Amino acid sequence: MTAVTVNGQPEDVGAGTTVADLVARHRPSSRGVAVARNEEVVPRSQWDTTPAAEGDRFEILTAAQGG
Amino acid sequence: MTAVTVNGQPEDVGAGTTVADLVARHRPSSRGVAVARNEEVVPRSQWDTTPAAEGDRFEILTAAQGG
Amino acid sequence: MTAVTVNGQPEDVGAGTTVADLVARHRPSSRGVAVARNEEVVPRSQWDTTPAAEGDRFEILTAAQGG
Amino acid sequence: MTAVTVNGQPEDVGAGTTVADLVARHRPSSRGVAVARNEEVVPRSQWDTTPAAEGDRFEILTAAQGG
Amino acid sequence: MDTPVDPLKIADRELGSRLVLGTGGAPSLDLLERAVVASGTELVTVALRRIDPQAPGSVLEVLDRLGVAVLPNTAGCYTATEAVRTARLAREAFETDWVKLEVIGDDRTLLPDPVELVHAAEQLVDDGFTVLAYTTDDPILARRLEDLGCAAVMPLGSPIGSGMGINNPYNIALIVAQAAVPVVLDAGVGTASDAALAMELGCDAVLLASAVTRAQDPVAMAHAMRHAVAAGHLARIAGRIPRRHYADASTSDEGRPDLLGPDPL
Amino acid sequence: MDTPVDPLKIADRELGSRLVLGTGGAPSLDLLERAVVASGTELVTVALRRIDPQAPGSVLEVLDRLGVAVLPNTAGCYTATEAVRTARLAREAFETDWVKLEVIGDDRTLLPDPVELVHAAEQLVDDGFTVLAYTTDDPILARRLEDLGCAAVMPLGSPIGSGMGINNPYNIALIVAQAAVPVVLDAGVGTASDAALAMELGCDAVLLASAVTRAQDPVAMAHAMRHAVAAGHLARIAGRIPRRHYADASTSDEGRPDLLGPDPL
Amino acid sequence: MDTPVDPLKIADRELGSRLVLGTGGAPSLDLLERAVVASGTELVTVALRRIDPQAPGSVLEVLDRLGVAVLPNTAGCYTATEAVRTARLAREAFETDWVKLEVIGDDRTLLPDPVELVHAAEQLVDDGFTVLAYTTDDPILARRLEDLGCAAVMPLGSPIGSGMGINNPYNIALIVAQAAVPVVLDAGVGTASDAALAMELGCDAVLLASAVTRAQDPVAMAHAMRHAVAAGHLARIAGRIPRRHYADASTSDEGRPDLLGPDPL
Amino acid sequence: MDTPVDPLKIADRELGSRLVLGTGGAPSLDLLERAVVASGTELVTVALRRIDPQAPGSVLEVLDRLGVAVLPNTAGCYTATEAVRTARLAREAFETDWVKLEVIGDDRTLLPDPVELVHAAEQLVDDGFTVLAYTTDDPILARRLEDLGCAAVMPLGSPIGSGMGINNPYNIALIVAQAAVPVVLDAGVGTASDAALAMELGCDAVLLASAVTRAQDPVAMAHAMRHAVAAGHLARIAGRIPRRHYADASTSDEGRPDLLGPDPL
Repeated sequence: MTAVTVNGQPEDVGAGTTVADLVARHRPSSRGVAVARNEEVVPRSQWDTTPAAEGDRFEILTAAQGG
Repeated sequence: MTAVTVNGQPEDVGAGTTVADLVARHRPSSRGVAVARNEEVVPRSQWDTTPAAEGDRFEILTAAQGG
Repeated sequence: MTAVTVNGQPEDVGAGTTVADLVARHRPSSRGVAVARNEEVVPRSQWDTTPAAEGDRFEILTAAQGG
Repeated sequence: MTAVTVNGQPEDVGAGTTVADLVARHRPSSRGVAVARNEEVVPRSQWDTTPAAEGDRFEILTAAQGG
Repeated sequence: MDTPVDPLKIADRELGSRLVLGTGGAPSLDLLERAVVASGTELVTVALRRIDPQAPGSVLEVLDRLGVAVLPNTAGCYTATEAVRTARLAREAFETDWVKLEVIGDDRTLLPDPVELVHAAEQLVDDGFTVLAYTTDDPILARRLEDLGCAAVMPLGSPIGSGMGINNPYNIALIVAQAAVPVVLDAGVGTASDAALAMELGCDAVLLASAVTRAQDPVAMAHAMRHAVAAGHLARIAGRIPRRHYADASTSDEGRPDLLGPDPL
Repeated sequence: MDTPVDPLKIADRELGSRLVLGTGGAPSLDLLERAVVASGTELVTVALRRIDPQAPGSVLEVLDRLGVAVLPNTAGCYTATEAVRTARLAREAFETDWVKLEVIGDDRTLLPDPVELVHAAEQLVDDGFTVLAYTTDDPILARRLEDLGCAAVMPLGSPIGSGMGINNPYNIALIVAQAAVPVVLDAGVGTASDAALAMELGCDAVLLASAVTRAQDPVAMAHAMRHAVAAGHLARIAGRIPRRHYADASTSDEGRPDLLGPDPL
Repeated sequence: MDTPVDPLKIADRELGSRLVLGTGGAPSLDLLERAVVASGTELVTVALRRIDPQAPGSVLEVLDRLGVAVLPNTAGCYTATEAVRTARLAREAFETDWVKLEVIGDDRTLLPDPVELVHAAEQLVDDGFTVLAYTTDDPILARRLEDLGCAAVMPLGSPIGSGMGINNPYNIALIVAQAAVPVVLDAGVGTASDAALAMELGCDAVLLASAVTRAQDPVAMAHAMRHAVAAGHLARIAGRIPRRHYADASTSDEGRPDLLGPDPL
Repeated sequence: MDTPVDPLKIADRELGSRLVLGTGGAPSLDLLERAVVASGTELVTVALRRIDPQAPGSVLEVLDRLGVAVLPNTAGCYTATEAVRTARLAREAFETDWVKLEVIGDDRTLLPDPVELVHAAEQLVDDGFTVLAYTTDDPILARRLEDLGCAAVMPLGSPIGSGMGINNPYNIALIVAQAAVPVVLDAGVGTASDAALAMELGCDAVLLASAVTRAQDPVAMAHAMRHAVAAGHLARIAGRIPRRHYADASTSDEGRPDLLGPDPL
């Protein structure tokens, strides 16, 4: 298992888990979703090929009401 | 002849001239017109029966642009 | 006895009581005092000669803080 | 002779002329005066020992009314 | 974008527009006509003046054609006597007992004379007129005019034609708070935000002339005023947010990501 | 009463409405949806926050359904670094390179930090973003933001959510006078007349959130703001009358009758 | 720092101070006494009330001791009848024919009733009083009061005790421009800058009570007001700079050094 | 009427007057001298300019004679580089490490450039200067200047020489609320009430030039400003009454006589 942080919470994911997998686990649709890995954006085109590594900090974000 | 004042100007009118005659002389249509004789209103209903007397002051008034 | 009103309160005074007597009864000094009898001012010069009559309404007034 | 600029005006000065000499030439008293040589301040303590070199730009400044 | 606005009721007449337009100052009858249309107004003021044989066309014909109601004024009167006589002549001329009562005290400021105004209002109310009284922004005077039977009180924002807007919004708000008859802000409006502010203060309508007729483009300004009166009226109804001394985030901090990462050691 | 308004152009996008609506503070998605419709806006801001599994529905779905464009903001960022990262994430999430850049310096006033703002704007412009910069009302700062390539400058009227309106109209007018990019009044609007005033000062658009979303009746206030922005814009175009110190009669004295008669002897 | 100020003349009395102090609201006679001294005033208002056997000391003794003149008011009167009777009683009590005439129309705003005020002023002038009339900021009413013989007109800045300052500086300036008798700004002053502004507008004096007596430190505020009235009066006399839309450098560019040097190639 | 005012402390210097006077714009050195005396100031700004052989007398001699301290400014500098060089020259010329730092961004408004200002302030603080920074009314910028070591922050009320007064009192109050160093209102003061207001907002001092030097009577205006600063400072200390929406009688109704008598039957 690989220990990562997702939106500030610790989470264990299987080896080989990609960003795409992570997103799918938290959100049915990926419309309007962005992901940061260790504070840097992961382009949607690289979600499938970017693995989660031990200690990675992920932020999975989407739209909220805002002024 | 009877000497009267109409809208500040002296005017001589024939004997027996009524307010209705005076108005007709100055204005093709009487729509929107009011008449004062010696500072008092002459109701439209009395125009035909109100004669002009020597020295009368007439004001023949109508709408103008105003705020 | 004569029943009068002083500053809104009923008061019985002896026969022959004058405005001067009334004021003296309520106030050690007459400096800055004015008297109304039945809503009209009684000049200071007439205090000694103005008797209190049955039913009279007196206002004995002086300075108060005011803007 | 050495060609310099003083307050934007060309000026020829004798060889060996110092900043102190320059100031004295333009101003009876040095109270309230500052000098820049090629845009950098020349401290008062170095006026006597700082020579004017060919092409130097001097600014000799003092107080003026200002908000 | 047309909004169904609750109608304005003055005396027993309902008006679909809360804008009353004065006709003074329009550069031509054609521009006036187009401005009246653009403004959406249903009530328009006119003055009573000596007939002018040279006059090309008539403001009354324009208003008749557009089907808007006429509100005669007593502009230029300095005394109750003149104003009452003018009102009676206007009633005769325009067959309406409505009058915008205006009794001024000064030819530089055109400010109302409160004493003559009260006298005139008393006589006209007694005489059966529906009196819309042009008045100062004095709340006590406004109440007196209401108490003696005026159908509407029309306090000024600032002097006629000055375009200064509403010099004392506090007094206008006081007048609105106490009035049981409609309050019409009359005079001083210079631009759209002034008209919107009047409505936000709770006025029931706005009367303006120069702001439209003397604008560089009267028709566009008439349009602007139509929007402005609707805007202010809707805002009043909608209930504005309070003024706060500090900020109040419109975007919540809840769920804010950490994009700085751990502090470096 | 719909007015064909000249469209607003920011960068290469034309917008039919000059009102930009923020979504923060709306009591429900349903009210938000109705307010967006009532406002007539074509551009709506959203924030970027951690996904919330409990969230009932999504603001994005609402905006998608209404067909309005999304303008992501960087609300809550205190440094250029955070703001730039947030903007890049927003680009990824919403497939737009437009961003409302917000870098604040204080959590009580939410006022922009001019130094961090400039740094962030430089990086985002370099990175190909279309930057709409939320800024103070400082004309020099606004010009600097324009010079470094921002697509619009968005000076505040007063602090976010304060409802104080435009505290310094003079500065806003200075910004407008010198700007070659659109100027959007952003923050501080409390009610309709504030929005109208912004447009009269020459702003190209108004961005507001709390004034609508936190009004007692957000839908009515959205409607009011739609009218207010149109009113102010039309008034600016129409050319208002000048402010005068004295009155200027809207009713001419020409032809005024003599209703007092001759002086009694 | 004492300035020899041109004296104020009301009726036939010269006053060395342009501040008139009201005594209402002072927390104690001792503080009142110290505030009167600190203010430098030479004219102080008092009300007329029923004698109170419990009263500890007397405001009149304080004023006698300080040698300042007494100006009785008619506070609390709603009708001309009451006000005239009160003035006559005050004349008897204080041996002065000066009176601050106050006839109010409303107990929440304490605003003057213009109609009753005019009636009372007419009677008191006829009766030989020196009438200083507390009035609204209506220029026409102020002129009427002057015309019927009032010795001074005293327009309000805002309601008594409200501390809102001068709600309509324009009207105060109009009153000053036309008045031949002294104009005293009366009511509404909240702090020093309000009093200074009144004098800058051209008022001849300022009358205030609550601003001093209800301040946290009445003596310090009395001192502040003394300075403020002097400041505003001197500024009026000195002739202020005009307001400009753009800057006007106080430091000239003439003789500015070149500290950047030649442009690098 | 001289008031012992708590001294102002900037860096390690105590000043007995809270008025800082600029010398720009005075019509003659004689009037300047008399204005400085009348103002009571102890700190006076000067600029640094090329020596002028034609100049009749010297501003420095005047200030030396009067014994007031000199505060050199960097007026006319557009970049940090120029401002730093000017400050170093001024230190050399006037033997003071105090400097009024001014870096402007625009020759029409003379408004500060926030980015260059911060750069210059950093360098001058590092170089040992006592920096009094002329800045905008931006609270975040003011805090940044304080944080990097400025001895005083000097926000503008409005552009230099404009006489518009304080355009955004709210921002000045925010700056005061957060500052640990003295806040000096600098630029924009037009008349006495502006200076009083600055002090009431909590400023520690006021810096002004044109308001005095370009007044019709500079000496009288200097005197006015002396009073105004004292007035505002005392009023701030005294604790003003709150603003109320309605009146608050300064004369109590307690003991009010009945002067109308019983109702007639």
